[in-house]
Amino acid sequence: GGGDDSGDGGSGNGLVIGFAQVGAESAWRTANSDSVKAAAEAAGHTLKFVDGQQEQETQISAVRDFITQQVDAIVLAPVVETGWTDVLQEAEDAGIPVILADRGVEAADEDLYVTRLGSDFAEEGRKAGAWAAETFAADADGTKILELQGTTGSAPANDRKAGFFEVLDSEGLNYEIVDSQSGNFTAEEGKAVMETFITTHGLDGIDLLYAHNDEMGLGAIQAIEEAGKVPGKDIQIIIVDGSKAGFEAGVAGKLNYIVECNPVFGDQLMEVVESVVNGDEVEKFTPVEEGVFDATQFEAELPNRQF
Amino acid sequence: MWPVLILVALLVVNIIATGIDFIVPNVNDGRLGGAFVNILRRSAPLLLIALGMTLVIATKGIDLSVGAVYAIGAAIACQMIIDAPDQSAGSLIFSAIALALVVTAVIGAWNGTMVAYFGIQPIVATLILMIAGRGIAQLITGGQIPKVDDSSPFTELGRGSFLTIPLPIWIAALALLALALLTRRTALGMLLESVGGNPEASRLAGIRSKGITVLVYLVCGLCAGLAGLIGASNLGSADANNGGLWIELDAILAVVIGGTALLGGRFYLLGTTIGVVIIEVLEDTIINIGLSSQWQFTAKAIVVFIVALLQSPEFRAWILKPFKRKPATPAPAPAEEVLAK
Amino acid sequence: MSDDPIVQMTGIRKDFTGVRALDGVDFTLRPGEIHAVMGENGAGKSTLIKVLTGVHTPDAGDILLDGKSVRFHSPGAAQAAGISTVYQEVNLTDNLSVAENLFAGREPRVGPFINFRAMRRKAKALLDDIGIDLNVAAPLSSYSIAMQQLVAIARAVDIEAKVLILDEPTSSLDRDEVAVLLGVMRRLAAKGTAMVFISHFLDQVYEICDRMTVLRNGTLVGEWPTAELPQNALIGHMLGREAATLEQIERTAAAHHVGDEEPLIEAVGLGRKGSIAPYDLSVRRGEVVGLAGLLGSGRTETVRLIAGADRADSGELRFEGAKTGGHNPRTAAARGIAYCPENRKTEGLVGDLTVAENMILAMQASRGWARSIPVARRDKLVAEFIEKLDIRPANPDMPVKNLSGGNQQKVLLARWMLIEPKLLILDEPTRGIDVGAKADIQKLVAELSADGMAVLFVSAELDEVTRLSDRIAVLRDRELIAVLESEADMTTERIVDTIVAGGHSSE
Amino acid sequence: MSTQTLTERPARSTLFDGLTRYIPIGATVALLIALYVGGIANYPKFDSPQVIAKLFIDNAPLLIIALGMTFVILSGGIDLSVGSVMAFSTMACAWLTVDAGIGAPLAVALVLAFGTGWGLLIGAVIHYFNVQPFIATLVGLFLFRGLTLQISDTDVSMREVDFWQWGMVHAVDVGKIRDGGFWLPNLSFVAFAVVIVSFVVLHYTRFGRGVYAIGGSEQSALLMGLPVARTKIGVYAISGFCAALAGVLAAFATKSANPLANVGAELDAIAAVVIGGTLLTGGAGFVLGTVAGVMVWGMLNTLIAFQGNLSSWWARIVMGILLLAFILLQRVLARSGEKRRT
Ligand SMILES: Nc1ncnc2c1ncn2[C@@H]1O[C@H](COP(=O)(O)OP(=O)(O)OP(=O)(O)O)[C@@H](O)[C@H]1O
Ligand SMILES: Nc1ncnc2c1ncn2[C@@H]1O[C@H](COP(=O)(O)OP(=O)(O)OP(=O)(O)O)[C@@H](O)[C@H]1O
Ligand SMILES: [Mg+2]
Ligand SMILES: [Mg+2]
Repeated sequence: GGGDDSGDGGSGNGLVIGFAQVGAESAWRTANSDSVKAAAEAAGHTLKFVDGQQEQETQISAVRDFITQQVDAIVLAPVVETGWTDVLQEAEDAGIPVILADRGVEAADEDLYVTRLGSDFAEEGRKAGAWAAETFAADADGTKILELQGTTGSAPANDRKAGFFEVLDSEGLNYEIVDSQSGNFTAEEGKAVMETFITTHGLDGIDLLYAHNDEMGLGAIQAIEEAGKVPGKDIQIIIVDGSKAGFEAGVAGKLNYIVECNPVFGDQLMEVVESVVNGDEVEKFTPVEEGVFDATQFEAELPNRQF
Repeated sequence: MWPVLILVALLVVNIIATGIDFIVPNVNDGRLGGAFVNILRRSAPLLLIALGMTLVIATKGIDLSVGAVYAIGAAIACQMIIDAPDQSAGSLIFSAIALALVVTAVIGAWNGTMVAYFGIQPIVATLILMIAGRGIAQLITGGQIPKVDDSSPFTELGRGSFLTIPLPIWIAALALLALALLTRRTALGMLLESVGGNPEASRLAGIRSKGITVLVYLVCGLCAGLAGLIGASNLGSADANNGGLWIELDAILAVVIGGTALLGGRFYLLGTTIGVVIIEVLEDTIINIGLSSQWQFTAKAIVVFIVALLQSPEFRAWILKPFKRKPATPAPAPAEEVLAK
Repeated sequence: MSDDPIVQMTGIRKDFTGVRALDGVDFTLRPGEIHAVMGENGAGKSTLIKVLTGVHTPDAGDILLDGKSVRFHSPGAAQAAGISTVYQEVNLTDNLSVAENLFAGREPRVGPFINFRAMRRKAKALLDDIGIDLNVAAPLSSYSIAMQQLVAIARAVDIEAKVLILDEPTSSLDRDEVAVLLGVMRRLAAKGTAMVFISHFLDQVYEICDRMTVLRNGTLVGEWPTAELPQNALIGHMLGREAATLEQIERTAAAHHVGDEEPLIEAVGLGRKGSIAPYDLSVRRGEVVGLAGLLGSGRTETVRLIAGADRADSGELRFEGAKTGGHNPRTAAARGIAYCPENRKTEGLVGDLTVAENMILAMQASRGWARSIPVARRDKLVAEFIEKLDIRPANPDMPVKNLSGGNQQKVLLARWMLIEPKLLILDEPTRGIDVGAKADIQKLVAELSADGMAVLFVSAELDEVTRLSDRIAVLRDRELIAVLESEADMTTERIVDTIVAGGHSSE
Repeated sequence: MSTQTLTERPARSTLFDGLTRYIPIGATVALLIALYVGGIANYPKFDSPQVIAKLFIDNAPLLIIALGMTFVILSGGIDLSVGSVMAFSTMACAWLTVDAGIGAPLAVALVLAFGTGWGLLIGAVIHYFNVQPFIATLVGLFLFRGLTLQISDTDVSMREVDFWQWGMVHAVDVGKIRDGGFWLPNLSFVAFAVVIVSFVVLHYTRFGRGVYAIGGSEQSALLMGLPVARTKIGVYAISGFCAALAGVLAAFATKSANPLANVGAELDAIAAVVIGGTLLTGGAGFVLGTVAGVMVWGMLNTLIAFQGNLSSWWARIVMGILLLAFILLQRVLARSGEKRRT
């Protein structure tokens, strides 16, 4: 650990931790940033927070600034998986441990970070797929699916899609992808794309809508309602994330399944950082606790939602 | 004229792909629906912004901050409504809308002041708010996405209808009409073109060019704010980060497709309107003809390229040349083009 | 003089949207001759030049250079083939230095790199050679239009082409520079360079040219040796009517009530640091006050302060006896002060707007944007002024940038006459204007002042100033050095003497 | 009298005349120094030489596109396609070397040629068909983002190709950062080379002076017989080349390609160029101004990282405020030097 001569700005014997966040692109992300900040403060550490604005260059630049500042540990939430080798190597050369939060980096760089704490997007996709495969197992005429993808090219969009269809295929579900378009993870575009789906394909016979996050799903629900159909009944809906608004819609019966993607792992993160700086052995991957919820569980879970 | 042809072509493609239903409106729940009506309804925010942008561009300016202003307008209204105990109170809705519009107008005036009184280049003056504006919107919402109750009358602005026609279409049409009247019934349009065409000559002719510049940016900010309100009320929520993201590029595109030159001077509000509809129809076309999302950008590029080329007299002359009888005149003399500017 | 023509243009036709600028024009240029192209504003002189040098592509006709058929696609190509041109509008880039403008595109180089030192040295030498002394490293924009015009001429001369074309090169020069230019032209002619010279100053044309080609309304009237074409015959050919109908303006200045009325406007110690020293000047109703001085003597700066175009930093300006506060173009217009700037392209007209819109601009500005002028009234006013000032083409909906220079000037005048000002400030209103139009404008000034309008009149032509003015303010080195009042003083010689003596000769 | 030499003093004194052109860049440099001194006063370790060195590591690609943009803006145009062309180039590098298995040097040559070719094409469209630069290059912005996504919609690693290791090899390595040392990789020197070449081309060749002339007045440049077509198309070719080169540098910097990289990079480049004192209307500005502009941009980001307690939104707002303060100060300095007409 490099925590010896770098207590600048740190209060007492707290650590100085650099946190290169992805951005503030969604409520999920903001909740995540808030959670980490609050946890750092509670633990008496100084957090150097930099918003990467969804750009890898900005994040790399932030990590280099952390190295120059000689922080005790660097937390990185990589916006993409590849391309981190050099900067991680620089951190290692400077003796600063790196902890990944949320997303991961490519396997070849495994030696360059200490541990990763976060969600598994492919796993989230698989969870959604498992529910769909089970729910529609008896659907004789084939399950017709609409998909609202996240931002084209982003890791959560790719993995949630891949995991989902991986399970559908392995479970041997008879399904058809009626249409699949990007809604850029936003409610606005989710709604617009859904409107077009409805005018192009109609809703009759469509069984399932799989939305890669809450916001797109909620936008789509509005489009469905405005088309005079009943979301959750005329068409079943799965969303990933599980924000408060998502659960509220669930309680109102407008959607059927929520795969949680939990942003509130600040405390868990601080524990990991502390043990890493102390030189304790840590696992290479620490999963964040996440659940799945179906219609029967929405009401009970709603009060626990923090974002 | 060319934009109209492109629009018709796009509509035909859609009708072939999805049937005549595409263009024929239907009524459900006492509200006009159908693919094309939906497109028009969705065009409203972009149209409002593009109209404001048209005026700014007429003064040789540009406003990059409209997307951020859109987010600010949406954020103010939604945050104010969800902070109140009763989200359905008429006075609350009214004051939320009023506050959002006042703030966005002030932001517009600020941009105009930077341009007119501090002499800062428009693209730079508005770049500042483009960067900071989304931060301000996030500050207002505390980084959250405030969601207004579906029962709140605020959502009517985006989802409701009047005489079966969706409200956003009404609002955009009224804005178009109002701006057209404002600029063409009064002398404002001519003075704008004069300031855009030659600011120094306008000043010497006694025109309050600075005042007019500020006014125009103010109107643009107001339009962006109104667009943000429609967007927010349609969704019932305000996304400070993504609401109206890159809408400035689409708006500028629409203005130029509509025939207004970025160099200032003559402007065409109706042309802008057609430009907006082209852009919105295009997005649906990609889905309707079954292309994947990856094609969004590429298809847009291709259509914009075609429109830009068709609008160029030099291109038309060049492309028609092989079909002309006498090959007397050689390639278009570039010299003339430059002087024609 | 050899008789083999170096340039031969036959049957040239050029159409612009709505206008046939040239129709079957022939033009022949022989080595070593100085050939004038004459014609009214809008006759097509500049267009003829531009067709020759590849700016415009002709719609019909042939061009022979040295007997070979050519057609240039850019001015660069014409230049490479030995035709060097000074176009009517100053065509230099004022963000670059004087030296860079002189050598743009043909800079002295060491290998591929420009040798700036050599360039400045050569620029200095070149300017010295034709007798002007400028800081060649300074940006061109820091010099007046006149100096810019001289730089453009120097550039064209230095290219050492076999054909040199000068389209109204003298429009903003005064007599000394003109003398210098004519000297240079004679030298070049002796070396065998063929030259085309376009000017509205008949005496210059008669002084220097061997031959004249006259155009009218885009058609060829004829070609004559200068010696065979007396002045009034030329004017007759140009205008298509008898020269005798041209009224000569004979102002009876003394008839004016000078001195017995309160001044309409009075500048007391008005000045602005760095541009014009504090000066006193007054103008009465019905009086024409002329401003005379050499290039850059500060005439423009003087009137700009009165017009509110620049802010004064000393002294005060009284209008109808009251001190004016917050003087700017808008309040000036509201008081009834109209200002036609000397540079009509950059400060006067809005090129993309139509003739009609440009005309009503000031009137509309004074009414504010909310009260637009009713269409019927507007059309009537515009039609009236198009006719009164004989603006051609008489199409109110044409973009003003497509009008010829002289007609643009008239549009600008119409703009200000529309607001019926009390004081009309004219900065070089007759620059680049044909004899007919010039007489029209002079006549107009006389009429307006007879109706009681006060006029401040700036012109590089001393004859014009003396002819029109009741009093003449003389400037030198950005300082107002004398005001000549008595009739005896109002002569060209007296003004020149005053300038030379630096003001001490005026008692 | 007629033999007397005609003299005209320029409006401003000779000494001053030479200097007014340098006021905007002077202001930029002065403010850059002020930012740096302010950083040192407020943050420990800000005086580390690596703070300066880093400006040329992470910003090397930005510097290169900003230099290309300088040419375009000086000529009175604008190029919005650079961000997308850059992302496309990086992706094409990955695709050619990883999937297609082409030798990396050849791939780089192909990519650079392609960027230049694109610039030539769009320049020709702008010049011959009179399409507004903003729109013509906006087409590029959409087109190359689309094509990039079509090559791959996920990030691609090219670490396996040895060639890509070269860029981040330390060309200069002076001690450990912790001990006040600093390092610079090879790719920074590529950027320096581009700076030098741009400087020489723009300020010391006919082509470069032609760019200024066209920016001052395209019509005059044409009438003066300058090769307007060649020059105008040339600046877009240079910008296309620079964008492609920046993409190659980005490939070196991360050894990976990401289809969503460099969104909005064109605005960063424009901001840097303008901060560096170049007028968007064309005809006035300097290569070194752009270098200073990029340094300011990087320095602002470094300051925010060192401050470290700004939320996402305050970071944006502070960036906006700093930019505003910067532009206003520059304006004030420039105005006090410039003779005002009104
Ligand atoms: N680019 C253009 N587009 C349309 N009409 C034009 C254009 N250029 C010139 N014209 C028209 O062509 C005619 C000839 O103009 P030209 O400039 O050749 O006149 P000129 O003889 O040089 O006049 P002046 O003495 O005022 O300079 C005019 O009627 C003018 O309005
Ligand atoms: N915008 C300006 N800024 C600074 N100096 C200027 C400006 N315009 C003109 N000058 C300078 O002021 C001096 C006076 O110019 P002015 O135009 O008043 O002269 P003038 O007597 O009207 O001559 P001209 O015959 O050129 O109109 C000149 O030396 C000129 O270079
Ligand atoms: Mg002419
Ligand atoms: Mg003058």
